[in-house]
Amino acid sequence: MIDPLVIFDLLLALGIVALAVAALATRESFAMIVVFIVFGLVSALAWVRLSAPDVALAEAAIGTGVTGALLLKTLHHLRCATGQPGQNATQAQISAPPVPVGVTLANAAFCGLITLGLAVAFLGAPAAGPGFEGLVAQAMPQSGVEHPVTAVLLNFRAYDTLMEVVVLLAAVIAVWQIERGLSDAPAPVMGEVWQGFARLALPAIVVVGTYLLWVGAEAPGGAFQGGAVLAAVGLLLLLTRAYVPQPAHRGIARGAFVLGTAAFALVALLVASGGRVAFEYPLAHAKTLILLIEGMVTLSIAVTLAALFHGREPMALKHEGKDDT
Amino acid sequence: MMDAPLLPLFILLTSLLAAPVLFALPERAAKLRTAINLGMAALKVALVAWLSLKVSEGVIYDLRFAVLPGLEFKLQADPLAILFIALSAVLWLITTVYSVGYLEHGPHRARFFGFFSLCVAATVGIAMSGNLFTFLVFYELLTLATYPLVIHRGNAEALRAGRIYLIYTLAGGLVLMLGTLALWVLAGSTDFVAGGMLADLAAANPLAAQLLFVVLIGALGIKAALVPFHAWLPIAMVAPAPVSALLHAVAVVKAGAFGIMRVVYEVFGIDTAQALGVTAPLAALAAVTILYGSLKAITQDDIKKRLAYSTVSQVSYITLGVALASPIAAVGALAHLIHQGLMKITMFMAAGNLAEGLGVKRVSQMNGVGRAMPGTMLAFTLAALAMIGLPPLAGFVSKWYLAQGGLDAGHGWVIAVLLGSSLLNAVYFLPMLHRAWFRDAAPDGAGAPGHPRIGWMLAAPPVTTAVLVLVAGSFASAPFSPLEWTRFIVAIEYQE
Amino acid sequence: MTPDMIYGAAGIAVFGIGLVGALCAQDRLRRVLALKLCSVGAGFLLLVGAWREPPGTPDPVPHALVITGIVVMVSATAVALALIRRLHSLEAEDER
Amino acid sequence: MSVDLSPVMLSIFLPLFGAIVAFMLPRAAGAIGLATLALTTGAVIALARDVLINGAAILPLGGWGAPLGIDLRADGLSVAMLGLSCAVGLLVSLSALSSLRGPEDARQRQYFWPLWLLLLTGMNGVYLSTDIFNLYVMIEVIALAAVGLTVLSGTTAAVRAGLEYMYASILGALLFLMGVGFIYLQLGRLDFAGLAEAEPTGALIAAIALMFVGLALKTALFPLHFWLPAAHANASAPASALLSGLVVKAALYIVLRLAQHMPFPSETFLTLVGVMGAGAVIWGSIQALRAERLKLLVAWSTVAQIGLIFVAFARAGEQGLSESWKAAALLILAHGVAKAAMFLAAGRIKDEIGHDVIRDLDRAPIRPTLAQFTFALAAISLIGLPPSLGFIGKWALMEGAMAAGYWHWVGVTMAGTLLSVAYFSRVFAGFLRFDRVRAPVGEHQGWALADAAPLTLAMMAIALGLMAAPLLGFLEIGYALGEAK
Amino acid sequence: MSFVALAAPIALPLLLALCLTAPQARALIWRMMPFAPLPALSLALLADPPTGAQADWLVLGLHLGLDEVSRLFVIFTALLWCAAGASARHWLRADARATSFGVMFLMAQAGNMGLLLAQDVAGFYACFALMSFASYGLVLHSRDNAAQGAARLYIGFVVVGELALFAGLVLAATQAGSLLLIDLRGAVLSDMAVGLLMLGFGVKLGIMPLHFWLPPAHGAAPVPASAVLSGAMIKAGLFGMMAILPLGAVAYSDHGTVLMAAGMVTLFAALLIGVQHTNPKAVLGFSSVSQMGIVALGLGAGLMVPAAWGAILPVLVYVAAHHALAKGALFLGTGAFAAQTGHAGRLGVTLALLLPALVLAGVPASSGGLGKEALKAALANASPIWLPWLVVALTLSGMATTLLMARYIALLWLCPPKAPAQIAPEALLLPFLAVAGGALALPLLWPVLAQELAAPIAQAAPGGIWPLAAGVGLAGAVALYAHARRIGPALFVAHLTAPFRAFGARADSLLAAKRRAARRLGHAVPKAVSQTATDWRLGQTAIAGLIAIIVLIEMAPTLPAQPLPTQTLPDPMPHSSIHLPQDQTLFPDF
Repeated sequence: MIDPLVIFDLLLALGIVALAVAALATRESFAMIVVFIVFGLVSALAWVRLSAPDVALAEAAIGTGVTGALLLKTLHHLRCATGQPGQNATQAQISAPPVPVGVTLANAAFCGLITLGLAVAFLGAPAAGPGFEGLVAQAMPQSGVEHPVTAVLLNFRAYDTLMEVVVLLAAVIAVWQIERGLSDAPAPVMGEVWQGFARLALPAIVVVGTYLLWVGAEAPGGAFQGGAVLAAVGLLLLLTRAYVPQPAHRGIARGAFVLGTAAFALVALLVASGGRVAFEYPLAHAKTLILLIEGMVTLSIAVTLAALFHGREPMALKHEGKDDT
Repeated sequence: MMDAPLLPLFILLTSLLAAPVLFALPERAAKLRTAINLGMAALKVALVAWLSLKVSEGVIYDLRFAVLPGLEFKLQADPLAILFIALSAVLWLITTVYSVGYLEHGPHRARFFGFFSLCVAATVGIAMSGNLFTFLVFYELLTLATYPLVIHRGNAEALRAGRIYLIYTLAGGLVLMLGTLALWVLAGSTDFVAGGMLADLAAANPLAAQLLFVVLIGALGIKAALVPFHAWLPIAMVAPAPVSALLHAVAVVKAGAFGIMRVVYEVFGIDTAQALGVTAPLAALAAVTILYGSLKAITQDDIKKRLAYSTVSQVSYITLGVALASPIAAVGALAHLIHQGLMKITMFMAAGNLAEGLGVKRVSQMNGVGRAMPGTMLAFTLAALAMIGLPPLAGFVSKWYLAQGGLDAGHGWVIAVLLGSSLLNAVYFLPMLHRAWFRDAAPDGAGAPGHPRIGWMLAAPPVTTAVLVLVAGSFASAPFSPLEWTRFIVAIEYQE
Repeated sequence: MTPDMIYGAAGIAVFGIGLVGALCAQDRLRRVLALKLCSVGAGFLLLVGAWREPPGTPDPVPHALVITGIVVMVSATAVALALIRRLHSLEAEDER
Repeated sequence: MSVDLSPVMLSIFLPLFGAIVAFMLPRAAGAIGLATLALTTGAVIALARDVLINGAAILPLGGWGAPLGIDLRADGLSVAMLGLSCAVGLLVSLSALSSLRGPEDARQRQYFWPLWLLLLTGMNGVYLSTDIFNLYVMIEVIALAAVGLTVLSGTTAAVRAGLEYMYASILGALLFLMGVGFIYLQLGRLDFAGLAEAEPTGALIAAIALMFVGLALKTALFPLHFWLPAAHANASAPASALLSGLVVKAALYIVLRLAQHMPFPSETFLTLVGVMGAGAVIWGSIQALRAERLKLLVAWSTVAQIGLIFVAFARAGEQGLSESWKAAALLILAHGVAKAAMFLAAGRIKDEIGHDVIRDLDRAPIRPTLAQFTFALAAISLIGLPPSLGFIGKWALMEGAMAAGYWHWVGVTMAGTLLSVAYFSRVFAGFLRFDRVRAPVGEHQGWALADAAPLTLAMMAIALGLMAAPLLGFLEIGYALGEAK
Repeated sequence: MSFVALAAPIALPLLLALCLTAPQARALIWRMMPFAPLPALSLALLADPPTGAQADWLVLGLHLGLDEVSRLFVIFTALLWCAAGASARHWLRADARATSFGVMFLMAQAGNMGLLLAQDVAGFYACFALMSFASYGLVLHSRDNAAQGAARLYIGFVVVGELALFAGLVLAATQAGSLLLIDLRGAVLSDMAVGLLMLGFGVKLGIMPLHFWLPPAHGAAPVPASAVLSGAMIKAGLFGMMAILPLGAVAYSDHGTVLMAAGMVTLFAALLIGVQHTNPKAVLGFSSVSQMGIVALGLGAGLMVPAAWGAILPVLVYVAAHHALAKGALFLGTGAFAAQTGHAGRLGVTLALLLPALVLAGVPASSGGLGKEALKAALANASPIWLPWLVVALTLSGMATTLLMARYIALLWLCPPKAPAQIAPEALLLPFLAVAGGALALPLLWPVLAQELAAPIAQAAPGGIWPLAAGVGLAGAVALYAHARRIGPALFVAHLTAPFRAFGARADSLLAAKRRAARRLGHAVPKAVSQTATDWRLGQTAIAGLIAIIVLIEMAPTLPAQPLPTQTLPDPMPHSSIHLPQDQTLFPDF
């Protein structure tokens, strides 16, 4: 008597592994990215099976959607810059001597060994062993929110989340710093690449948005998911050139980038009074503060993700020559 | 007179603090630099005089602070330290005068005098080190401070010499560090204690103690230029004359010899060392070095190289005296520490004068230089005769005590070694004197007696030290003479 | 056979595959992608650890961690891709 | 309502706010950055005083307390590391102010400060953290900021090296994350205190392996050092100083911390660590001997020195671990200060002479004397000559190894020392040779305020050796490795 | 013991000498020459002393006999004659005057044997005279100027010596009232008698100032003759004194003093004179003189302090044997050296010659060294005034002998002695090596041969090396000095340092080559390794490899203890169960 769900799980797991192999084995870069996006969505599905809808949502929206968009954008850039659209530009770039097969095999063998060892370790670990659920359940009443994941993210381990937002901030600063003064790749119109992306990504966004709404009904939202959906809107705006970043907007952009971090950090610091330590929201205001933070962070995330997609800092064209040095 | 417990520190600081100031002075501020140099050197001599007076009265100076738990940085002023400090302070003053004259128009003077000061600070530190750890610190500082001096000329040859110097001495320093560490781990202390402190270890684990001795003496032997670690010394003579003078007379080789003294007397203790059976091989090694250095010196035509090999030979007298494990020999060894410094510095400064004034750098060019530079050559002659060991010069006194000590210790062969060495000294010094005084200069050769242009700052120092050579020998038994002070020290070390 | 075991194994397999890709791939984009696979594998592991047999509710903390991980990974990916784009342009310039 | 600003929080949040403000106001970035550093240093000093008086300080963020919440903890080692990052950071910042002064550096200036302040946030966060997942997030902050700094100069070589660094960083972090997953799987909690109670099961072993290799990759332990030399050599001088002096230390610090709390691995594993360290010492030195450019030489010397720190870690085996970490910590501090000084000095030399090809250093008619002197001082500490802190570190290393009878580590250390003499003396020869210059040499032309910061750092590296005893005493505050085991 | 057996040693050589005059028998006789001493040898080895026989019918009543001392003398003398005979056979093969040499040689041999065996005054004197005068022919053999001069000198001294001896014997016999030597030894002789005897025997011994004849004669005689002259015949003087003087019975302190002083002078004067000679054999002769000085010291002490004679006697016998063998070997070796035609042969012989030379110089534990030490010990019983000087003198004589030997070896090469034409180079080697071997083995053989007389030797200290070393050093210094004088000091110094310089240069170039190679390797290997690591991306492999290795290292010890707990129920951790709410503690069952 095998549970049909187990069969489903098995098939899904096999599919995930197969897709992972396929993503790396596909020679053509575009196909590789497409396979990866499929892989990401299927993984998200698997995570739903593991009772982690929030995570699945985040993975689908950010891990797959935004990442896929970033990859495709980069691929487009690489192909345009070499002036040979249609060619497998990224591979043409590699001029390093080939690695001997033996070394590759050794890598694979080691990785196989590691996987085996990890599998053994995994099986040896206590299944469904100890965890935080008890502690979380005890602390939930004081958290100010109802949804446990949100409580963890924005209260119990809010420091992690703050630093996560800092990572995003660091990323966008780094990206602006890295991609300087480049003449933009030929207008990112909805060429074949983008059409491909749109075909796959748009339905995903729709699915994700719907699910987010569903989750939102149950708990006071997920900042990251929400941010990602908003970011998707931003992406489409950028892609369709409905919005073209201007140098003049940089200040606003900077403000938007730091908004979440600054608000989060300020709140975290300022609550530390009267015997409370940092991040210790007064119970009465906990919900308000968390909502405030979430809102700010959502906005920041949306803008940041869109900026990460866009890449370079918007610059006045006349400056470009100078900055390039 | 007021009592100043920090006196040793002040003595150290006179040169240690002078260094950064000298570095910072602009190249053209020659007068100010000279003033600082001479002022500090004179101040140091005065402080050392005061210190030695105090120490002879029985005042004990002991400054320390912990660097690591239990491991102390320790300065002390015992009579042995005073001996070495006095040597370096007096000779620093004289050499500073000489250097100022020597480098009057040379480049990089700020750097030169800065490192020169550091070098003396390191020497003084070595003298006053109260334990092997502190000794190690200053020993390495000495290496670092002398390296820029050795390569001061900045040409390919100097750099090559500098590299060899650095390799030898830093390797020696590293081995010394190993030995110090091993001492620290094995004995739990690195202190210099009169009479030694390793008796227990030697009894419990003689092999370890012997190995430790070999490591420590090997490390110090590199600076003391014991064969077979002597190769750097003749190469390092590419340095400017005052540097060579300082290196050979006070700083580097003496630091090695002084270290051997400290290790044998105050780490192991002479009785322990004898019980371990390590002194006789050391004495044999020293004897070999004495003869080898002299033999090599005979074949050198370059004056400074000949002097350098002579140093290899002469410094080992000190080691020999230490290793003979006889109080009389120890007196000879300690006295030679001073006497050799005086003699060798005279000769190097004289050689520098020959090179500066006449362009004479080789023995074969020395014909007739005695008439061209009588003062310098007179000083040189005096020092050379002292090296050979003629009474009443300084070299005679130390050789006499060494020979007696050899007999006292039951090592009759020491006399043969000393006689052989004296003979060889004569073989390589007398021809130089012969050429200088009894031959006519070649009319167009490098040694042609033109008008040597050397100022008093070059001429006076060698004469001064030569006079000291004479005085130290003639008044060897007067109070406060090196010899008398030496007896004072030996009485402590041998705990008589 | 419970979902946690199945997906745990799958996650470790994905991690291993990603590791092979990250070590062997020479194509820059592919390396980024392989690293992303590794992070998905790590996510699987945490989620499996959080999973409880129904009707138990899963541990929310690892969920939060994985969400954080996803965001961190997308940031890192964005930077890496920006570097790839920049390097590509620079190399193209150098060739010219 | 008065806000309770604990110095623990401030030392993380001040740089964070500084970064935000500096990013918002690019024109004033330098001033903001310097002010932030000064304030942060002040906070760290206050914290140090606090720790010195009251012992280790614990701050349960959000009031939850571990394991549910995240605790910040400041003990001797953490504060020493904080002090390192602030002191070195302050001086590097000073140096950066003067070296990034020109109009052509406007862009670098604009981004240097936010990235650097974020980097400081991440590092300080690492030093105060007690939660392994939090450590993961922190090392990602560090990684992104560090990569941003690496490619700041914008050259092809720098970007290529930065990309390689990025790959290594991400992979290292992911390995660490996977390790975190296994720890959660086994223990169900992520705080250090939980680790201490653990038994070495399969999952924990996997976690140790993954986390250690991840960290080794980030700290560039041989043979995982492949990304480091290019990254550090091609970055601009202040960035190199920060990367080499501070960034690699963060991962090293985590190794020390894990060693404190984990049921630590077997003797064999420690030997492996030592062997890797020895490999780094030898190979790094050999490559430094071969290096053609000054900064590359310095970068390779970092590889060697990192290896030495791991040798110190492994010097006395499992039994000696409760003492070995101190030797490692001393070496970390010594290397942090001295290497920063050295990179800044190398940058100054390159600026003055116009290149940093070692064999042509002696052809330059201009000799930046002070920078060269700084370089030499830093080299003294790195070689381990007395009385520098590097010497004390090596002394502690060899002492422990000897006492435990592990003479091979003594041999490795001595070999490493000799090799470091060999490769640094290549550079000195270039400084001190003059017969290949036709024009008259201007020795003192190198005077510049820009030399002040590196010189101060180098002097610190030397002088700290004299303060080793109190430093060691401070390190021990609250670090109860022996009790944890 | 039959008289025949005792007389045969004398008779056989005489008979052979007679036969040699017959041309038909010459070849055979020459072949038998080495065997002529065999009767003496076999007698000495087989007889059990003391033994004797008498023929009253001969002369004044001939007493022949063998006591312990004379037995030992006979042994080494006979050995030496054997070797000399073998050597002479080759040496004189093509010599025109071979027959006359042979006759003289055999007659001298007969005399020598006879005087050792004779136990009465007349017999002794006759044999002594026979030996001395027959030797004249040997010395004169080559007839060249040197030989003529030497022979003249020799015969002059022989004559004086014989006269003195005769007078002395007469006086002694008178005072003793017996013709038997044994009685003379016990009698109280007048100073005059003793003085005359001393003179007579002193000539033979070559004690200064009676030595003038000795070196020229030894130099002029053919090699085999020199060997016996120096090895065997001069010992006759010693034997004579021992046999006749009342040593150990009566004190003659004046005579003793004179003899000792003469010995002392001889010891060193011979050296000083000897080193000036350029004929290697003459140098050997002076060496003999010097050695006889030692013997004279012993005799003098015996004369002065009769009580000490008991200790001195065996030592003197031993010293005589030692000198006979060593010096005989050296002379024979000189011949062997001269006979060598090739460089290698000469070198070989020189090396072989070093052995007896060193033995003579007194290498510790060799016969020379032992003899000297034994003598020192024996003299300790003699005059306390003289003792320190004696010890110093003996010690220094080692040094002096070393010097002489060095001179001798040097002269061998500088002024090589001449050998007769047509001599086979290897012919003379056997006798030389045999005697040299005897000299070397003497300390081992002596206890067997001498029995109780060997005791002082067996108890002697081995002796110090340093006189020898000092001698070698001095010799080296002198040689160096001479060499330096010859080629000029500058060149000399250059020569001295040349090997070091050459070695240094070679070592330098070798080192430089190695260093260059090492440097090339040092450049190439890291470069290649580094390139390979980069190209193959080995760093990436290392990541995986390290994880795998660490997992293996750490898991290896735990695996056997923990079989894979795949299907087991997980162990609920204590702290997890504490925090878990009750409704969630549902663990899956498989």
